[in-house]
Amino acid sequence: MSTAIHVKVRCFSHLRYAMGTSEFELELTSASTLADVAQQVRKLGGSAVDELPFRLALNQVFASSTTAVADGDEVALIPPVQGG
Amino acid sequence: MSTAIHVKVRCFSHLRYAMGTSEFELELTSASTLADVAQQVRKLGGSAVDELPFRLALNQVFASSTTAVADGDEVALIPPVQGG
Amino acid sequence: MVHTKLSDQPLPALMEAAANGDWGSEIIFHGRVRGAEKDEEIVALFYEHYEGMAQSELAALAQETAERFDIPSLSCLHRIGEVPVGESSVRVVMRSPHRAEGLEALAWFIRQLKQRVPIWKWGVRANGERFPSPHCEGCDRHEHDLG
Amino acid sequence: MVHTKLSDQPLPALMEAAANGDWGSEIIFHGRVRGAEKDEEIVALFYEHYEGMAQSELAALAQETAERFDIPSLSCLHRIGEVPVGESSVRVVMRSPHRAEGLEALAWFIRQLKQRVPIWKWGVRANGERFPSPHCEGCDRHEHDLG
Repeated sequence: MSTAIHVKVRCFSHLRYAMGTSEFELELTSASTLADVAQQVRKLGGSAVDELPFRLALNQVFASSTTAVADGDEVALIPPVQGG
Repeated sequence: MSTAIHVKVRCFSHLRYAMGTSEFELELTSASTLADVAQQVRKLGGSAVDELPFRLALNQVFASSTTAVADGDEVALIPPVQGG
Repeated sequence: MVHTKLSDQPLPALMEAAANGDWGSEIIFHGRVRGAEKDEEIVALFYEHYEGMAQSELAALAQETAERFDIPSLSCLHRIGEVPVGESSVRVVMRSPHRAEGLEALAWFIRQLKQRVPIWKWGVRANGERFPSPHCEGCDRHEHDLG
Repeated sequence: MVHTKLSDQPLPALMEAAANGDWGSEIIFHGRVRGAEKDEEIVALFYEHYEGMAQSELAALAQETAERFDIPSLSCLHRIGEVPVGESSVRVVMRSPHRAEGLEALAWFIRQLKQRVPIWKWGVRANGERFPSPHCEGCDRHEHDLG
């Protein structure tokens, strides 16, 4: 039996533009990973985010998509950065 | 029949140190080249300049040792430079 | 000695370094805002950032660069928010015994900054409208993780 | 736009560049006098130069660098005479559309300067005595013409 967890998702740049929001909450099952978050985001965003590349950060640190998420985590979708 | 010419020789850094002077005049035959100037300098300087490397400049421009010199020319002995 | 900072203010005047007989090389890089973004004329760039992570990634990168290239003094200031055309959006100051390691470290640092510090730019048109910059510098060179 | 100068005065304060929407990269290099010359402690370096040729070679090198790397703005100031430990003996300012050509041009320019601009350094001891610097930076890398 799996309990629901909630994570905060933050979107930047092109993804924020495509999602129409900079932040939202996502409900997942307790055994979820960052890959599951990404999949949910792509489902929510639909065609607008289909072509958009992004990396994932968990609690402000880059993390691989196999990393598990926990209740209360902050997940960020990081499009290719453009500083400098 | 060759006429004598005179060139001004300028010495810098290690060479000035070894020659004990920064400038002197050299008499050469009119068909002389920079190689002849260098040879005269090495003769004058003796063992003090034996080991010292230098390039040659004619009238303030680097020149190859086969370049002919003329009366009144300025020849400079340029040890490895050390600017910067 | 590593110092990094994000700021929404114009860069402060460059300070002359204190005399230090160990550091024979000082290299300063300014990245300035150009008047066109992807062929479109702009009046400014707007720098968006991920508050918190932008600072921590920048600080970690500076520390990593200093260790990797043995750089005794590295400072990086990066502006966020709107930066008018012609002004500097970033300043890097690299001080080291010799210039070889400084030049190498500078090139590496900026390349890394443009790949991992979560800052993004938007073009700003004369009417104030912002448009997202369509490509990142690294897009041609490396694959992006599609999540 | 190329500017070069030899001067026996300390370098002037760095001027902020005028806003220019074409030049996205500004790289400034300061070569500073280190406290030891070939393992001997010094208080200053004394820069000897070949009056006339040092200026003309430096100017020619700057022009050549600007053309070779397509650099729109290159300035180089080099000090002559005595320069105390910790002060800058040379400043190079390279402004260009992108940093890649600026970094390349800077590295090449300094390497060339150290091979062909007739300037030499002498160590200055605390008692004021000068001693010639025993080796040039390029000695290991290229054969010197022995005349």
